[in-house]
Amino acid sequence: MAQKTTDAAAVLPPGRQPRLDALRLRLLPQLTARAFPIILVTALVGMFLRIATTSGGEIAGEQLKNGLQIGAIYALIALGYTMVYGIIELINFAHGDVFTLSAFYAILFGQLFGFFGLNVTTLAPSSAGGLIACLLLLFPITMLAAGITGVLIERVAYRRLRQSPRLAPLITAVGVSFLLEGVMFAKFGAANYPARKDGWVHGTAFTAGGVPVRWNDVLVLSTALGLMFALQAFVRGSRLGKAMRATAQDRDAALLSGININRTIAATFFIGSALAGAGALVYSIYYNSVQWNLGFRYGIIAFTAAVLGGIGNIVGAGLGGFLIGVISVFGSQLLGGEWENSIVFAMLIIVLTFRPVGLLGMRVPDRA
Amino acid sequence: MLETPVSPIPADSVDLPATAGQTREVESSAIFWLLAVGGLLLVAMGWFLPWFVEPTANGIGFSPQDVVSSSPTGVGTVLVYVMGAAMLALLAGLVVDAVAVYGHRGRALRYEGARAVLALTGVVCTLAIWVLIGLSHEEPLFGALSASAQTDNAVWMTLTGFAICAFAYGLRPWIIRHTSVSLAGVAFIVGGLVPYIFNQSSDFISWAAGSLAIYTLLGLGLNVVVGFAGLLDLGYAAFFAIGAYTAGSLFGSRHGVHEIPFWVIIFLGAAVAALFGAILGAPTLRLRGDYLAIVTLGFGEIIPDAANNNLFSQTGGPNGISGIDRPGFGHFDFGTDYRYYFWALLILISLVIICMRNLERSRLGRAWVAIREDEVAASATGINTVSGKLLAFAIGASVSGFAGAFYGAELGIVTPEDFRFAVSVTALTIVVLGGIGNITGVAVGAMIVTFLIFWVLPHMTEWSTTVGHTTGITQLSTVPYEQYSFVVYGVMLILIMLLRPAGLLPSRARKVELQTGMESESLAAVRGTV
Amino acid sequence: MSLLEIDHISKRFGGLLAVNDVTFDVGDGEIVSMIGPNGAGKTTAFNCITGLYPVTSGDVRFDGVSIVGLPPHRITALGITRTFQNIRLFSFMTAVDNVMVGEHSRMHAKVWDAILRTPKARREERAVEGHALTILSGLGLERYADMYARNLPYGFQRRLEIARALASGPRLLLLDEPAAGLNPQEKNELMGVISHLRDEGLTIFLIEHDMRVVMEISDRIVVLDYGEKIAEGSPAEVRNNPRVIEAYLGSGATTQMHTARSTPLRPANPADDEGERPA
Amino acid sequence: MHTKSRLIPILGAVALALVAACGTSSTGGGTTSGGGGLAGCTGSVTVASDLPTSGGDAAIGGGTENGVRAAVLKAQQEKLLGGCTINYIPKNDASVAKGEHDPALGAQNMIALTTNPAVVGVVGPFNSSVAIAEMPIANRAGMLLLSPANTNPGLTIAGSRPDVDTNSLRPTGKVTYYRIIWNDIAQGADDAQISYKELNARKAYIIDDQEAYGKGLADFFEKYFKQDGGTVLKHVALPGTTKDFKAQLTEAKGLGADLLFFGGVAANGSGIIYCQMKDVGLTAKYMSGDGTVDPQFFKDCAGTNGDGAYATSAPDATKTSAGAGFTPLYDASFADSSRVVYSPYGYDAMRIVLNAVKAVLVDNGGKVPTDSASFRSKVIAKVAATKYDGFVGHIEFDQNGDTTNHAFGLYSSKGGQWTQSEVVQAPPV
Repeated sequence: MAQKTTDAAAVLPPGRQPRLDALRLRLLPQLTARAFPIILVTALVGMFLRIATTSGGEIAGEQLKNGLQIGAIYALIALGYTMVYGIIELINFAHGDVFTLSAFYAILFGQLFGFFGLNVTTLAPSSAGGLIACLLLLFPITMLAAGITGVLIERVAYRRLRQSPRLAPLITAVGVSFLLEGVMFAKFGAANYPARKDGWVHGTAFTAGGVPVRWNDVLVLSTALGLMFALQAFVRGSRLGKAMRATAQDRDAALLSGININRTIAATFFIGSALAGAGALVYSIYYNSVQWNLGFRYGIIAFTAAVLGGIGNIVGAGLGGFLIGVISVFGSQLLGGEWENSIVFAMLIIVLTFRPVGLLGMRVPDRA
Repeated sequence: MLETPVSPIPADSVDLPATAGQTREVESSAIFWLLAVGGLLLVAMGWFLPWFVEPTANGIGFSPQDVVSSSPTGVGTVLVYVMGAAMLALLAGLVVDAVAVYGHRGRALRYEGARAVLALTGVVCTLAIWVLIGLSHEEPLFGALSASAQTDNAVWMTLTGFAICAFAYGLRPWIIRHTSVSLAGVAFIVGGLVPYIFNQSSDFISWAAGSLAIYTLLGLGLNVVVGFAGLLDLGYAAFFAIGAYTAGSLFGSRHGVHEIPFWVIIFLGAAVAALFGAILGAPTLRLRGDYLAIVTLGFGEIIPDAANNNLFSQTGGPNGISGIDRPGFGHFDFGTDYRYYFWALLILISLVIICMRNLERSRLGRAWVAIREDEVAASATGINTVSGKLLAFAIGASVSGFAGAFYGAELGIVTPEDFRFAVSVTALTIVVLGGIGNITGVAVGAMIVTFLIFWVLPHMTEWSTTVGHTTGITQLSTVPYEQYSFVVYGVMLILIMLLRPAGLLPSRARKVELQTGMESESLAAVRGTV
Repeated sequence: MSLLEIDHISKRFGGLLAVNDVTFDVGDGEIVSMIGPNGAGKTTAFNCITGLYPVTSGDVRFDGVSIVGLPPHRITALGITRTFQNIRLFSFMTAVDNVMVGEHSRMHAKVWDAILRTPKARREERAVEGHALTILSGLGLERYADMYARNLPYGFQRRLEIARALASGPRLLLLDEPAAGLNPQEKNELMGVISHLRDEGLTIFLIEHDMRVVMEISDRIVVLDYGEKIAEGSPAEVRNNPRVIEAYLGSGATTQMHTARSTPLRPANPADDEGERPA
Repeated sequence: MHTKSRLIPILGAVALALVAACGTSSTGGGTTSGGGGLAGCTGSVTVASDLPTSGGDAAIGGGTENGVRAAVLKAQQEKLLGGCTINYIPKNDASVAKGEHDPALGAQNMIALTTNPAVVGVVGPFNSSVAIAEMPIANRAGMLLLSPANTNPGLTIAGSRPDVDTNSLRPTGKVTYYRIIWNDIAQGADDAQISYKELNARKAYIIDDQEAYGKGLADFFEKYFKQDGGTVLKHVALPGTTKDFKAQLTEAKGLGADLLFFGGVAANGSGIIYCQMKDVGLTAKYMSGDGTVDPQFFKDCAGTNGDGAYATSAPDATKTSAGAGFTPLYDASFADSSRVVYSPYGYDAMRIVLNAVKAVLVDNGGKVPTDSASFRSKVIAKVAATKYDGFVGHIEFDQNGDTTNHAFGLYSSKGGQWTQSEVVQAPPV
């Protein structure tokens, strides 16, 4: 392409050369956009090596694991953001708070069934069966409750505003966020709310290259990856998934082809919130405590992850989550933890500057 | 070049109703309603003022009606009764109006004469009380007064509210014809008199009004970015911070610089903020709406973070910068007489509003609207979308920088916590709630939001306790309202948006837009440079 | 000499070559039409000329100066304006404001003038408003100056878009399917407007499907198919060109050529919009 | 039909709000008690507090306010002022606009309180930034401000912090601001000394919670730990909302730290950090300040996991005769879970104000002074002369308004409790 332009320039009479700045103007962004993933990976590897040389390979490996683990939770929240944005172009500010609320659900259900009270520590990992049974029960309940919350929020605060100016639902989203935070604050108090007396998934699963990987790391990562790919398969393959994609692309056309828009959007909210619920469950197992205002920070970072990956793109949101996790952990070791948030957001600004649709985002269809 | 236009072509036979004039009529009468209802609200507040401003020691306040009824001896009592009757008549008129508007297809009844008489009665009573209070103490006017100092504030507030109401009703046709002038005139006069209306607690009211003014400035600035140019900015507090830190570090004991006049400093704060606005704008030009939103959000997080981390040892870390000098004119120092801050802010806001209105009607304002509505067409029509967006960011940021510089000087301290995401959301809420793109709407939105945040929510406990004491329902005094302030605020936001999705005073264009959605796309996306 | 020279331009979207090595020119004072089936790349060529798309290769010269790579507003300032196939007015601005936006590139008020509303800015505003009203009345729209663009009838919206394009004082006017969706009377009026504009000294380059309009007013016609130029010449020459007839699926009588557009010949080029009248 | 679809979401929102509003917790307190020395007193005295009790500071501010309330209730019960009643105005300086403490709202509250002639003394504020906004206003009005929690040395000692202009906070030149908590200098020096000499730590990794208290403490710890001869490997500041410290702790492990110092309050992660230290296998000792000596620590790091951490705080209240009863006193009126480390400070602050008020009334012949300004200045004079044994130890004030009590208890965690092992006098600073 560039070659051809030069040819054309060469045959032109003198004084009629396409101007250089004009050439740069349109070539540079394209080049940086294409090269950007490579630059990103190089930067990550560079950061990893830098940590490895200053603190030793095992520390670097552990930091990588730490990053992937926290990234997995970001990824699970980011999936909900990306789905909702993809379908109704709304930044659902309440999503982070749905995550927090779901963590309270998870703890309450866990206590209800005695899971958090049981000393399952002794069961894991030797009696993995008992543990898995607990999880198999807790996951669907928590996700169901989270999903229903999401659908309710959509019904109350967003549906009526679907035809309104775009900022109106954004403000109601902020309102819902305040409302949920207030409710959690009033119900569960302001302090960290402990999940149970003692963590219940313990023990080292295996050691990879000197890095001990614990069972709860395994739980977090496998949940995130599993749900991400399940979601991807669902959206690709199922009827509802197709309806979602159709609605996302052109709501009117989807309506004309017989898709129930309301139900599809509600389903999107249900699935997105249920995924946040899954994230919340693994969060409460991993960290053992929840606080009412947790959702704000996690929500913003997860949304950043969704944008980084290319909003509307499921694999992108997952990738973005993991990337943000790793970058924040590496960055906070290299530059100091106080810059962690700044690093994440600076990263975001850089990515969007050079690749305005995110890493895996698709180009907007051309119209003129 | 084609300078002379083409010769006329016979117009199509289609006859169209001239709807433009009607829209204008509707908007003007919205201003009328604002004045009328706002005036009534002020009257009501006057009656319940002790509850609003400051409960007495045991939490029980009283209204002028109490004074009047408890000792109906003074001349003022009679006047207040007359005024009350006139006000009730006007109130009835309001109801009649509302019924008429719905019953007669948008045509209000014509009884301007009667209204004018009622209004005149009120104005005469008002003036009489005003003059009498000036001549004598309140005791001969209202009979024996209790020690509570709030009573005459309440009287003053009632008077002012009535005066506005009367003005609105009596001069309704004139107001509808001269919307801006009347609104600005009333706002300026009443605004300027606020410290006197509340002469017993002028510090308090000036401070509260100052908070309102700061948030109004924030709303006005954000309105340029979000309302005029249609760029969603979620990190607006960053510029507020930049203005405040610029002024704070230049104007005070931090570097021992006291010589630079404050009025230079605030412009410097605005200029630095504008510069940062343009710097932020530059990388975001190619982004579509919500990507832009998240980048601005990120910027809004980075700035307070940098301040908190004591960037270049200039920002003082979590303690922020204190010892900021108080502003003044030459040798005259504002000190802690908050009336001066309030008046200065009032003048600043007026200037900003005038500039905003100028911008709105200028070449640049049209370019912004064009960019907002259709970036591709705007670009093809000869508008430099890049510089247009950058200017929107810079001008919006500069207003915020103004506000920030003033805020720092008024408070004497700037800390990173004052500029977190919640502030950006509050500013955005003001703009959206009031009516995006409408300057009057933004002012109204700021009033409502600050009233909620700084008066209603903090005082819920006290009001409830007062009501509990008065009614004997003691449970009311034990409700922990602090816990629910977020819930209440959230529910209010949701309800207002559900009921008025285009804001309380939507701009003309937004009203039209409401009927159909509109789509926009970025030039960069169309050009496929990604 | 030629006012606009299109020199071997190509535009590629991913795997699709929307415009393939097209060369032609538009002379000063001419009315040139570009025709071709749906998806032939006509609008893409327009977008390349006006700077909305960067060309993949080739050169576009206006009055002898290369305009490739210039941003659209610079190209407008040089004297090329356009209208859009699917009308792109600023719907929530009044008609007169739309035209005043068109004057943007000719105005000189700076930011400070705008903020302070200096006498200079005020004078300019008044002059521009007057000029906009004259343009509107020139096109028979003066009665609707204060109406929102979106509330105008379709035919008037088309006309208003031309008015907006004229406001910047162009030398070359690009019209993208100006007759689409107009009734026969409106089409006649439109042709009147176009020839009148040419008489005023304007050069006009248009895309049109309506063969009656094209054949009546064009001095020359360029035919695109699959992104390539397949014919160029006077209306009579083009009408009898076998490749053109073939491209239109042998629909035979050239007077019926315009009906072909209602039957989609092939999946549309993603770069082109649907040519239907908006519902 | 149309109206119905309109109403449903609104009703839904209202219902949600109602559900939220139903879960109220009640506060109470009896009224019966013995008499006092001011039986003939009539009228009422009004005191106030200004603390952040909603938003991000709700836990810690609310717990402090409960302590203040407990003092008022106690005084009302025992009829401290005899026949005079005590009115209490609680102000909240956390605004929804900021989501946490808001200096602008604090100033607004302070103006409201100072213009209310009935108010004679204010307990508060909690945050140093709010204090800086409020102090000039209170100072000009001659109003007592008694903070239970401000630790920024700049508020009282001119020139101690480069970023605080102490003199501008006292425009009248008089001291009207007092605090019953020591400043960061004393505690930081104390923590450093204990860490170096008693815990034999040499390489410290410092984390603070980015807030004025935590950062100030960590800064002074860093300064004195270096002075004592130790090495500071790194000092990172993480926002209070941080819940995952593994990245920093892993780094500390890599750097070979033998001490982890946390400057911050328990709500911001004292316990979480300690438990995550075990998760990442960091075997360093753990040292922190009084913000960590808090039951919340064991909620976040329960069971045996929480054993073995060190922190300094006020000498153990339960071991002094006066302080033994705070927990039952608090729990009589409020939920135990709401109690925070600052609750006894809130209690003692309010008690000092009320004692001063009582002394003024006694001096005035058992009557409430009618002149508000002189009443306020007399209360300040009495507070300045305070000699008081409270739950947080013996309290007297120096000429700056700081407490002279620089004794700290060294606490260690065991079995879900903080136990004091010794009392240390802070080194002179």
